[in-house]
Amino acid sequence: MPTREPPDPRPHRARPLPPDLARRLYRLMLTARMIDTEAVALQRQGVFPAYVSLRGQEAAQVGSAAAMDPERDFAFPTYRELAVALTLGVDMVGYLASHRALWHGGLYDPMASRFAPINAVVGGPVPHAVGWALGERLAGRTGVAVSYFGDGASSEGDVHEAMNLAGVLTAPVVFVCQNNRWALSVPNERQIAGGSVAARAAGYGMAGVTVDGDDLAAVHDATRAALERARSGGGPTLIEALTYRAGPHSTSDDTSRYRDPAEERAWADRDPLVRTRAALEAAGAADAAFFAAAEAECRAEAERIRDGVSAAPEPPGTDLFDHVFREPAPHLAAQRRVWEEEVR
Amino acid sequence: MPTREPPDPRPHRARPLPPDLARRLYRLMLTARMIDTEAVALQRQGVFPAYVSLRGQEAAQVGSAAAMDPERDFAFPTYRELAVALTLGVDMVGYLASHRALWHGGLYDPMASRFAPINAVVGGPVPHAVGWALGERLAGRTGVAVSYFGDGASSEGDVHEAMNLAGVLTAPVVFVCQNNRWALSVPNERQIAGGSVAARAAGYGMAGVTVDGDDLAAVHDATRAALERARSGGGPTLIEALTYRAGPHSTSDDTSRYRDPAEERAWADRDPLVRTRAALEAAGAADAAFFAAAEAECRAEAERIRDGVSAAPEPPGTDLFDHVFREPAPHLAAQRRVWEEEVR
Amino acid sequence: MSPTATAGTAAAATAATAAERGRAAAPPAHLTMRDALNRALDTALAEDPATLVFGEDVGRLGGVFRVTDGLQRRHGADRVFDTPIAESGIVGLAVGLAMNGWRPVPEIQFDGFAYPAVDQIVNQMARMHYRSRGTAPMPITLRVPSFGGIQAPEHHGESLEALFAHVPGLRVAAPADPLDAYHLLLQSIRGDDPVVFLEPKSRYWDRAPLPEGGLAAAPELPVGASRVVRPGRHATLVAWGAMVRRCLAAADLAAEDGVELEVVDLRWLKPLDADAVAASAARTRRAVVVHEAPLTAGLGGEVAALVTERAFRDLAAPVQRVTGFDVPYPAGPLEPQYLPTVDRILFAVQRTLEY
Amino acid sequence: MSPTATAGTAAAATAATAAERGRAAAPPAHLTMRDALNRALDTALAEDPATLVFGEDVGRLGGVFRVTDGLQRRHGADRVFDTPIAESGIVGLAVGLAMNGWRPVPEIQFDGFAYPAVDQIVNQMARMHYRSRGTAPMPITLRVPSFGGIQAPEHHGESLEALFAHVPGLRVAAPADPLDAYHLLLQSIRGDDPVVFLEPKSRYWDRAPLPEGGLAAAPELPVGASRVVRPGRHATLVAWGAMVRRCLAAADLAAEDGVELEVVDLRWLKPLDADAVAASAARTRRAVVVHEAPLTAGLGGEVAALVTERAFRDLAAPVQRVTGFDVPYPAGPLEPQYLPTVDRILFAVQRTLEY
Ligand SMILES: Cc1ncc(C[n+]2csc(CCOP(=O)(O)OP(=O)(O)O)c2C)c(N)n1
Ligand SMILES: Cc1ncc(C[n+]2csc(CCOP(=O)(O)OP(=O)(O)O)c2C)c(N)n1
Ligand SMILES: [Mg+2]
Ligand SMILES: [Mg+2]
Repeated sequence: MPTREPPDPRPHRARPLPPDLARRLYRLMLTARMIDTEAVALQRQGVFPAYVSLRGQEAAQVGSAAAMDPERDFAFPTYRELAVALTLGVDMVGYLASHRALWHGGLYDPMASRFAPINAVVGGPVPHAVGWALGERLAGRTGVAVSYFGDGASSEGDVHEAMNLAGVLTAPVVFVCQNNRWALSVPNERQIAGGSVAARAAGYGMAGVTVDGDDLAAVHDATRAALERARSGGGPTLIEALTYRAGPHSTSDDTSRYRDPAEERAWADRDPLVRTRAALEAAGAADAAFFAAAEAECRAEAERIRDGVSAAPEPPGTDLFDHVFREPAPHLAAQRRVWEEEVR
Repeated sequence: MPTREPPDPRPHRARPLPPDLARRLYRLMLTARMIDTEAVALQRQGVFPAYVSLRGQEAAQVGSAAAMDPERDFAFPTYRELAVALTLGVDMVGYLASHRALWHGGLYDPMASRFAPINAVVGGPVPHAVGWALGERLAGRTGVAVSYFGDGASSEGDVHEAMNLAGVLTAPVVFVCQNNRWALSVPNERQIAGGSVAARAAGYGMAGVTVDGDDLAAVHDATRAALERARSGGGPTLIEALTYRAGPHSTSDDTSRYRDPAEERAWADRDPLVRTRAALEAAGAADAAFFAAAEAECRAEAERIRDGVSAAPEPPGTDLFDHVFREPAPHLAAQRRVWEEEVR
Repeated sequence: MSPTATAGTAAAATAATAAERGRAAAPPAHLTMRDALNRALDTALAEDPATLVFGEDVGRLGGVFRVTDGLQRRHGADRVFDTPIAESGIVGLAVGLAMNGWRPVPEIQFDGFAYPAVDQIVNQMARMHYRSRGTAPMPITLRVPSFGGIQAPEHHGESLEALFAHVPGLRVAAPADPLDAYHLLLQSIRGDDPVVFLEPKSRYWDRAPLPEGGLAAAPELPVGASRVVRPGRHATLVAWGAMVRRCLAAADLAAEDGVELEVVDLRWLKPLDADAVAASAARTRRAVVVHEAPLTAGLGGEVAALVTERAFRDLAAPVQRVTGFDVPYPAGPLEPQYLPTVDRILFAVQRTLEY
Repeated sequence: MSPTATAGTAAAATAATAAERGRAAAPPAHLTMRDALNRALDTALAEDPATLVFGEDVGRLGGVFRVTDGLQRRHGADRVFDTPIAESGIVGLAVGLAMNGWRPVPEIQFDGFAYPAVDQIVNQMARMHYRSRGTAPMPITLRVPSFGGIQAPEHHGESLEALFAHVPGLRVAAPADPLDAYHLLLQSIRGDDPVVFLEPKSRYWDRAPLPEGGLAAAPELPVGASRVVRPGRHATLVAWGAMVRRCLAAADLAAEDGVELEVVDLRWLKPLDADAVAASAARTRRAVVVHEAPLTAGLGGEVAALVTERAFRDLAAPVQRVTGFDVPYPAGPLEPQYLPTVDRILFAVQRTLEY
C-alpha cells in the first residue's frame, strides 16, 4: 500500500491513554470486531441480505466516539459506524436490524441514543450535524455534533456546503472523515484531488488535523481536543483519520477486481486491534488474564447480539403507514385499508 | 470598505501590459462601461424588465477574457459577464437580448462565440467547464475552459464537486472567481468561511491565486499564466479576483437596506476605469487624443448596441416548441397545434 | 434572486389579465399577500421560541420579495438569519435543527433553486421521521416563492408541486389569496410534519381588505381542505396558486354567456382534498383542471385521475387539462403564450360542455 | 452501491413471484438483461468514438451490477472511467462534454442517488439545447439502475419516472426484458436528445434466448413506441420495467379463469405512446396501470388521464391504478407488501370488470 504523505494539516501526535480508559476502549474495539465477524457470518447464512464491515476501522471509531460526552453530544453516522454506535451505548440489536433489512434506519431509538438513524446517502447527513450543532449554540447549550463520513463522501457537494456553513455560523461540530483509502473500488488517488481531506480545512478557516486512524490514543486525543475547541466556542474542526478498509466494501463486493491482495496482506501489521493490544502490553496496562477475560466477555456479548438480531421479529406491515406523518393523513388511511384488504 | 488580507494564496504581482494591448483592453473596458450604462437606462425606460450591472468589474472581466485564445478556449459565464462576452467578440445585441427577456440564454450563438449561454444558476455552470475541458484533453486538443462565478457561488456544492473533479481528472480549466465582495445582500464575512476563495485551491492540490481584480495588468497576467499551465497539462488553477460590485445587485435591488453608502463612495477611488486610464497615462501609452477618440468610438458602439437590442424583434411563439428536442416528438407537435388554435 | 428579479417590479403586473388587475385595485386598509405572509411569520416567531427563519437574503434585506421584512429586527439575528448560497445545505441545516428541537422555516429564494436541494428534501427531510420510526421531529416548513408570471429570468418560474406531491412524507400547500395565505402558512408552521409551501409570486402584491379583528379573524379552514371560491353548476374549474385568479376571470367571462362555473381552490396539494373536488365535479358533471406546470406528469393528471376514479359515472366528459406546455419555462414575451390563458380555459370549458 | 446492495445477490430473486422465477429458469445460449445492456454499451463505444462511459465504479470494477464489465479493458480508461462520488458533478461533466462534441453515457449508481443530480439534470442537461436555441448538442444518456425488488438498503428502490417525465427537454425510457433492453439503450445513445434510462435492477438477471444472428437481429421497435407483450380482450394492463413481468404473471392467472388480459409494455415513458395505449384500452374498454412508485402524482395518473381523454366514451370503468403506497420505500420484509402484488393487480382487474 503506497504511503501517503498528508500535506498541510498538522499530523496529530498522541499522548498515551490512561490505562483504565485504554482497557475499556480496547474491549469496545474487540467487541466491535467480534460483532462484525458475527455479522459477516449472518450474511453468509442468509440472515442478512448483505453487510458492510467496519473491520480495520475500530480504532478510528472507538477512539473518536469515546471522546464524546454521551449526555451532551450527538453523532451523525453514515452506514459503517458500528463501533461508534457501540461506544455510545446504542442498542446493537437495533443497530444490526438495519443490516437484516428490518428497518432502514435501524430499530434503536436514535434520539435517546444520541446517534442519528443509519444514513445510506454518502455526504447527506453531514449538513444535519451542522444544523444540530447550530441548534446547540442558539440554545446556549454546550453539546457538540460529530459527523462521520468517508473519503469518498468528501467529494460530495453537501460536505463542502456543510463545512462552509459550519465556519460561517461557528457551529460546534467535529467532522470526522474516516479515510479508509477506498471508496468502493476507487482509491484515494482517483477520489481526492490534492490527496488530503484534512487539507481542505484551511480553506474554511477551520482547524484541520490528520491523524493515524489506527492509533487509538491519537484518534481519541485529536477528537477530545476538537470537542473542547467546539464546546468553548472555537468552531468546527475537520479530523481525517487515516485507516484502512480491511475487507471488501460490502459482502457483495469483489476486491479482486480492483485491488492488490498484497495491499490487504500488508494491512495485517496495522490491524488496530493488534496495535492497541501491543500498546496496552507495552504500557503494562493489561496482562494475559485481562486479554483472556476480554476475549470471553466480548465474545459472549457479540453472540448475545447476534442471537438477538437473528431472533428479532419482523416489523408488522402496519409499520409501512405508521411513521410517515405525525398529523392525520386521510390518503394514507385509505391506502392502509387497501393494504389490509388486498395484501395483509 | 474593510480591507481584507487574503490569507494563504500568493497575491499576484503584475507586469505592465504592452502599450497596444493596454490600449485595446482599456477600450473594451470603456465600451463595457458604456453599454452597461445604456442598459441601466433601458431598464429605467421599461425596455428591460430588470438588469444586472457589471459596473466595477470591468478589469476583472476584460483582463481575464483577453488572455484567452478565442480560437481554442471556451468561457462558461454566469449572468454578470457582459465584459467577458464583449472581449470574446460575442454579438452584444444577442447578449443583451437576455436582459430584455427575449430569450433566457441570449440570442447570440454560444457555440460559435465560444461563450456558453448565460446561466442564471449560481455554481451550476462550473462543472460544465470541467467537462468541456476534459473533452479537450481526451481529444488531444489544447483548448482551455474558463469558468466564471462569484463569491456567493463559491458556497455551492457544485463548485466543490467541479474543483475536485478538475483536480482528479487533470482538466485544463481556469476557475475565475470574481469576488465583488457582495452576494446580493450578503457580504464575504457571512458567505466565505475562512475569508478567501483562492485559499480553497490548496485543498485540491491546485494552484490558487489572489489578484487585485481592479488591476487590469495583474488580472491579465494571472489568467495568462493559468491558461499556459492548463494548456501544457499542468491542470486547473483557481484565480480569485478581488473587485467590487459598485452598484446594486440588480436594478430591482436596494442597497440601502444592507450596505453603508460610504463603502460605495470609497469605491470611486478604485474604479478600474480610472485606474487603467491612470496606468496608461503614467506609462505614456496613451494621450488625450487617444482618450477622446476612445470615448467617442466606444460611445458610438454602445449606442449602436443599445439601439440594436431595443429594436430586436420578439421571438415568434413557435420558438416555444422549436428548440426543445432535436429528434421528432409527437407530444410537442400536438401541443403546438393547441397553441396555434388557442393562443396564437 | 437571480439574477435580476425582485420585489415590486412593474413587470409583476404584466402577466395579469385586465380582469385580474381590476381586482387588485383596492381601497386602503388592505393588505397584500406578501404582508399576510410576513405577519404569519411574525406570529409564528412570536408564539414559539423554537421557530427559526433562515435562507439567502432573508435577514438584513428582508428577502427579495420582502416577505421576511423586519423579522430580523424584531426577533433577532439568531432567529432570523442569512445563510450562504447553498440550497442543499440550507435544507440539511433545517433537518439537523429540527432533530435538535427547533421549528425551522427555511426559504429557497426561487422555485428553480429548489432543485439543488432535492436530495435533502426527498432523501432526508421527507424521510427522517419515518426512518427514525417517529422519534425524530421534523416540523419544517420550506417556503418557496413559486410559479411564473413576473417576466423573471430563467429558473424563476417553475412549478414544483408535482415533484413534491409525489414524495412520501411531504405535505404541499399553495395559497391563492392574502387572507388564506396567512392561515395556510401558520397551519404549515404549527403542524408537526414537513411542508413545502409554494407561494405564488405573481400574487404577492394582490390586496385584500383586512377583516375587522385583524388577520387572525379571517376565516380559517381545516388542514387539508379545499374551498369553493365561486359556486357554479355547469362545470368545475380546479386550480391552485395564481391560476385560481385566472379561473375566476374565466368564470366571470363565462357567466356573461350564462355558463356558471364552479371554481375550486385546492390549497393543499398533498394530501389533496380528492373527495370534495370529486363531489363538485360529480355535481357539475364536468371538470377542468388548470396549472402552470407542463402537462406531462403534472398534478393535473393526478387530479383528473382522482376525480375520475370517484365520479366516473357522473362525468359527462373526461376531465380537461389546461396547463403549461411541455417546454422549458420561457422568457418575457413568450411567457403569456406559455401560461394557461383565460381563452384556453374557456376553450376547455367549451370542449367539456360540448363533449 | 450504497452501502451493501450489489450484483447477483441472492436477495435479488426474493421479490419475484413463483411465476416470474419459473420464466427466469432458461436453457443455455441465453443472455441476461445485464449482458444485453453491456453489449449495447460495447456497440455504442465501438461505433462512435465520441461515446464515453463514466460514473462511480463503472471502470475498473465494471459497475456494481457489472453492466459496464470489461468496457474499460476493451475501450480504454480514457473512454470508460471512474469518477469521484459526486452525482451533480457527474451530470455537469456530461453537459460540458456534450457541448464539446462528445456523446456521454454517465451512470448514476442507484436511483436514490439521482436526487443530488436533479439540479444539473433539470436546470442544465434538459435545458441547454433549448437555452442555446438548438446550437449546443446534448446527446446524453443517463443510465440509472432503478426501481425496487432486491431487498437493498434505503435509497436503492426509487422510481424516478414521474419526476423526469415532468421535465421538458428530457426523454425517459425503461426496458422490461433483455432483448428489448439492447435496442432501447442503443436508440437512446444514438439519439441526439438527453435520455434518462431507467434500468429495472430486479430484472438484470432475467435471461432470454439469443436470437440467431445475435442481439442486433432481435426485433427493433421505433423510438417512442410501446408494445403489446400479451394480447387480450377483457382489460388492458399498462406497465413498464419490472412490473411488466408482474402483469404477465397476473395475466397468466387471470387466463385460468377465462379472463384475457392485454399487457402493454410502455417502454418510452416520455414522450409516451398515448394513442396506442388508449387504442388498446378503447378495445378492451378497461385499463389498469401498474407501477412501483407511490400513487400520488405518479406516472399512473398521467397514463390514466391520457387514456381517459382519448377513450372516455369507450371506457366501461375508470382506469384503475395499482401502485406503491404513499410511504417511503421500505426495507426487506415490507418491500413485497409495498410493491404491487399479483393479487392487487387481480383485485383491480376484478374491480374494473365488475364496475
Ligand atoms: C443556485 C442559485 N441559488 C440562488 C440564486 C439566487 N441568486 C441570484 S444572484 C445571487 C447572488 C450571487 O452572488 P455572487 O455569486 O457573489 O455573484 P454576483 O451577483 O455578486 O455577481 C443569488 C443568491 C441563484 N441564481 N442560483
Ligand atoms: C450520494 C451517494 N452516492 C453514491 C452512493 C453509493 N455508494 C455507497 S458506498 C459508496 C462508497 C463510499 O465510500 P466512502 O465515502 O469512502 O465510505 P466507505 O464505504 O469507504 O466507508 C458509494 C459510492 C451512496 N451511498 N450515496
Ligand atoms: Mg472509504
Ligand atoms: Mg458577488
